[in-house]
Amino acid sequence: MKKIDKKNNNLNRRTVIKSALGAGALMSTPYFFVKANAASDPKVLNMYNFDGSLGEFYTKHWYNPFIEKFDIKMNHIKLKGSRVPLEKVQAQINAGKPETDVMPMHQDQVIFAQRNNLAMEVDASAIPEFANYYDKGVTKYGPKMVLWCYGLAYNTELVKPAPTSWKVLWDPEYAGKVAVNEGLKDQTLQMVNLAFKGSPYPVDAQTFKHLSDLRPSLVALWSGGADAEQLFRNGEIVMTPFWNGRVTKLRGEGLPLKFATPKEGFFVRSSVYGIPRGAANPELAHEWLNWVIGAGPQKKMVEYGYGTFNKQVEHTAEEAANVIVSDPEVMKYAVSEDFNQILDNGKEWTDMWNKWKSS
Amino acid sequence: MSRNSDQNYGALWLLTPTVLLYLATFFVPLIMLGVLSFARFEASVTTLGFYFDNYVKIFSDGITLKIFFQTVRLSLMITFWCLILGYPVALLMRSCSPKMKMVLLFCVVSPLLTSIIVRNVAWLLILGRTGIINDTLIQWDLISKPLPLMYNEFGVILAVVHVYLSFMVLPLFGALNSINSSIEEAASSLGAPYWRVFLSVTLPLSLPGVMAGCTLVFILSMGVYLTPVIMGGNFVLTLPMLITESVREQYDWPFASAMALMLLLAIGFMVILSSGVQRLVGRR
Amino acid sequence: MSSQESYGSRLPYKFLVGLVTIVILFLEAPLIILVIQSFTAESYLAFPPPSYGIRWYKEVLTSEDWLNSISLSLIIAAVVTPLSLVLGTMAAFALDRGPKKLKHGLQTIMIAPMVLPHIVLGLGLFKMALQLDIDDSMLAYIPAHLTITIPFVIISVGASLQTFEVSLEEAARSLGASRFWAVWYITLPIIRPALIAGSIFSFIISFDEFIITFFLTTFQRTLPIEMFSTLMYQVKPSIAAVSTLTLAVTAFLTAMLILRGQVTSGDKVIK
Amino acid sequence: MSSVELKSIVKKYGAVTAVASIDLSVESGEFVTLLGPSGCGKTTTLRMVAGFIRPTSGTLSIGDVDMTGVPPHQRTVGLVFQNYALFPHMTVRKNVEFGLKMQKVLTSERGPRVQEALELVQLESLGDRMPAELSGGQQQRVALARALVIRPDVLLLDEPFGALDKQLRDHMRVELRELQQKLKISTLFVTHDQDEALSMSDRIVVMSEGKVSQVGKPTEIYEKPQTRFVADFIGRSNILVGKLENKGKTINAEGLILPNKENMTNGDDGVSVMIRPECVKITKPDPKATSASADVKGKVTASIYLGSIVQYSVQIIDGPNLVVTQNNTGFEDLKNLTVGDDVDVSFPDSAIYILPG
Repeated sequence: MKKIDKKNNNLNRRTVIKSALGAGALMSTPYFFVKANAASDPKVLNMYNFDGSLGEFYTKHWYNPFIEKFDIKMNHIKLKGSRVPLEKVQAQINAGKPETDVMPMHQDQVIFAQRNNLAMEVDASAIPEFANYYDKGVTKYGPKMVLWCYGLAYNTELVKPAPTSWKVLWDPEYAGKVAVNEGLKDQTLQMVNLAFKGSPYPVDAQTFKHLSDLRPSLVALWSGGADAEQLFRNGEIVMTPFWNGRVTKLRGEGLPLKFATPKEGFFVRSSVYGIPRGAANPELAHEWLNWVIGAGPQKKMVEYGYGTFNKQVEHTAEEAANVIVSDPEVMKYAVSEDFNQILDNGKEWTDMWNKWKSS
Repeated sequence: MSRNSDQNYGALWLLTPTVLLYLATFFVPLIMLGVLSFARFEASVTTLGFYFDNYVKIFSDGITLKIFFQTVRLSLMITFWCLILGYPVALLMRSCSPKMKMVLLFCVVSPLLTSIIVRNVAWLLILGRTGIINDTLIQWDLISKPLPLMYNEFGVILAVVHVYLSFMVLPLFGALNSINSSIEEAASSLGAPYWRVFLSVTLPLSLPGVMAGCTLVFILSMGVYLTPVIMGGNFVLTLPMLITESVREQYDWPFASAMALMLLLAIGFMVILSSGVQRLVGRR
Repeated sequence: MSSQESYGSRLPYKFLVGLVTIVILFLEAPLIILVIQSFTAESYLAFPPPSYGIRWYKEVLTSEDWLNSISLSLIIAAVVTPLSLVLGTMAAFALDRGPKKLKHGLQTIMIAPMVLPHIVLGLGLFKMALQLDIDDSMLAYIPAHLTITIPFVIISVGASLQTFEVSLEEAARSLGASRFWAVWYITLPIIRPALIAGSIFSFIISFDEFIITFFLTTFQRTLPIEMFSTLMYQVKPSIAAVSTLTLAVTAFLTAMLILRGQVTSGDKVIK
Repeated sequence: MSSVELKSIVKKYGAVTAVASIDLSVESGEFVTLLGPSGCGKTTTLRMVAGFIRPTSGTLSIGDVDMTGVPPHQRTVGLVFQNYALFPHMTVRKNVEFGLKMQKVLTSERGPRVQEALELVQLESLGDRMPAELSGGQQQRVALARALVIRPDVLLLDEPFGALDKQLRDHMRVELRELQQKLKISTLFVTHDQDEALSMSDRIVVMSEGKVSQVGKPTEIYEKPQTRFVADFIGRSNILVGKLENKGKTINAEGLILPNKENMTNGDDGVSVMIRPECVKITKPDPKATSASADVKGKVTASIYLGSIVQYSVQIIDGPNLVVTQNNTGFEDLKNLTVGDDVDVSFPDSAIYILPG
């Protein structure tokens, strides 16, 4: 029986030889014919985690301290990308066997989960820390966390002056050096609307006309943050609509990038951390939610670069500049999104989008 | 050739393990797919039943059918290029020394040995705006502006041909290898120039291999998903991409199932067509 | 035997060699780039790398995640390959030796899993695995991988059986070999190149399979899943290093297979 | 004791009858040939003896043991294929050894037996070669050695000389027959080549359309064919349809008047008369002789030069067209015979054979 226990992983790595031996031993054991996740144990929490530095952050600041404090065990399921694969989780929940105890859901996913009864309503009385949370951050399925902004990332050396409008993407000077997001095409469409209509809706022929105008300028339609990062690194693009956290990280790695919040409006999104229906260990999941929305863990997230709904967290000037959401002046330009519409029009928008692409 | 002309039904028991496996891993999922394709997906909720919504949508939404034909076109182009590039390799493999044959065989198979994901990253470094090719051409002053070598159909075809070439070369080589070269020698001793020998003897005799290779590559190309995403910069759309998108972003299994069944039917049609042609070619 | 003499001295042979050289260059270029990339000392991919080192090999070889996923993928492929070879070869024999009128219909069915989009096959398998409570285990991966590898074995072995001279098998049977031993001693050694091609395809397809396995896994991660989740976050040179390592392993295995196939039933023996 | 015995063997494929009720036996040490055109069922019959095809009905015994439903590997038959079917991935020695290995003969015993078999076919020095490195004749011998080494009850040969050139074929024919007589092994031989059949067999079974047309010694088959098919198929022959005339004393065969030497009485419906071309003699008409000396006159309408013999087509005056062959003896009498020449035609009474039935 092999459990992936991160507790003593990344910090004290084994030597090459030991690992090789370990791999050999792994092969000779029949562990793989047995399911890795055993029956539910009140002391074991199954959690999603991410790859890269965000994953390291979660392990170090949101998971390991909790494990120590409550003397429990935790299993990690690494996500491919930033979204929980609801197309898979739905089948698990319907079979009564969700793979995790807590799942971070994007806001459109929350609505999908609600309609299909995938998440359980949390017991607010088991989460006293809600008292320190802004109301906007509390939902019946759990707290919202990890606020991120969707604005314009640009190369400070090649894009001058600093852009203040989405319309700069249409500037012929940057033709062939910009890209937009395919992965979150709803945000791309809303962005186009903001640039020309002042409001994110409705997405219509007009929207795609403007997108068609942009088409000759586009190098690519990127799917995920890693793609966009590679486009910047390889000099394929000088700017693209992007999220702030990744810009902060890339700037830290020496890339001349900056994040702008265009005056027509930008987007703020967060994830709802909910408990899947039929979760093996809902009590412990409540405990973790209550603990993690506290000021301590939330402050760490602000240090990493994402915003919080916890009222008690203080921001340094640099942190405030990174997370954006703590500055009421900037937040005036934040546009609220209609996630029901985003979910319900998904197919229609995708059809229009695909027609546009193949025209 | 004395083929046993007995209608040997006894041999069919050898199919049992595979059929049993397929029952669980293929036929049951296929039935589930069929059932799902008639379900209705409304306001994010799937209702089982007997609705033709999804099939109507395929033909009426103005994009699915278009992308289906686009996928067929792309697959045909990939197949064509695989044939054009693969035939010389198979031809050379046939007439070179055994040692060289092994080297060529290995070279042809080698693209398969790396993960599809990583291969595409490597192409980025070669074909990108600041990739090797563009950098070199600019340095030599042959071009002033980088050529668009990827994030378009060219890039997708290139990357897919790269990896599926082996599926063309192996059957081609098999067919060429079984041609008795004395026929060609006879033809050329009769004074036919080499291209004539090739066109009138070698090529027709290798047609079964050509058909097998083309069918294989075409089928595989109809299923490409990751490569167009990465190499096409999302501009090149294929039906598998639509299917995946429908599942991943809209969680719309019913529509995805209907599209998948349509793809399956189309490919099944191709297989039957090609085996019919193969039989015709084989009869001669 | 070879038509070297009839082609060799002529212009088209040189032309052919030139053409094939270009094709080979096209085939190998990305792999060469990848190997060079894996020795970069930078934290991102660029060509040529500004500096060289073995930093990423160190990272990969000391990372439990990478090692676990590599070994899991190797184990799955190692189990799947022989099983797929045996089942696929049996099926190919059944199709070849069975009633002729059923052949085309049956063959189409037997290779159908190859053409079903993996994402839909993945969901179907996942729902089954959930019901049987075998998801996230070998009991799910192996049948799933077999389903997509067997068609390739059927195709390559089937093509070879078509050209196989059945009288060889009959000769063996008249000499006292039962059907099984006749196939074992005579047919299988002679169609060895096809068996090898089938094994290579099976191994590689299993080793590279992503979407179906993605559905079936929870805690376990195969190499493509590990790579994909890494890539979703950042394009790091570690994947170049991992790829080079797996390339070395699979290239070695493939070369061995090709070599063995050539030695025992090369063209010297078979007309 | 008979080595092979087929009783009322029938093989049907659906509605098609490949073999219709055959009775056949090969006695111990006998060389029996199945002769017939392609598609006559001879190979099917052989394959039924070998066990590859199961008869639809009838019984088949080998060495007096019923083998009707026994699979091939449990029958001790040695089989030589037209294409030899040598295992291309094994050396000559391994090829020959294979049968012994399958019959679980001890390893220590196998070496000498393989050597013995190779010596029998004079290939003892080529044991380590691969089949592809051998000439056609050598391959043929390996196939023979491989079939003989298991000491079979019966040796089955399926057109074994088909792939050899003429000279080698003639040579192998003699060699095989000598070997067969030396080993006294019962042999069933399938061929469509009458020369092979006539020169090697103790008995010939002529087959046509799934049935046995005639069984007999080579001389019987050639000289006394029982059916028109046999007469036609074996050798060249002139077959004339005749009617009794002259109160049954003569036969009028298409204008040629022949004596009724067999004293047929009931020839009103017509009889078939066979005259072998080599039994007919043609000579240039002797200008000195009286016209009465030659009974039959004809005109050469075609001539084919075949080396040792010359084949002519002769149109009998007021009679049929006869095929005539003459030995190319070098004597002058026929040297300048060309198309259009008049000839005298003669044949002994013994050359006239009246087909029964």
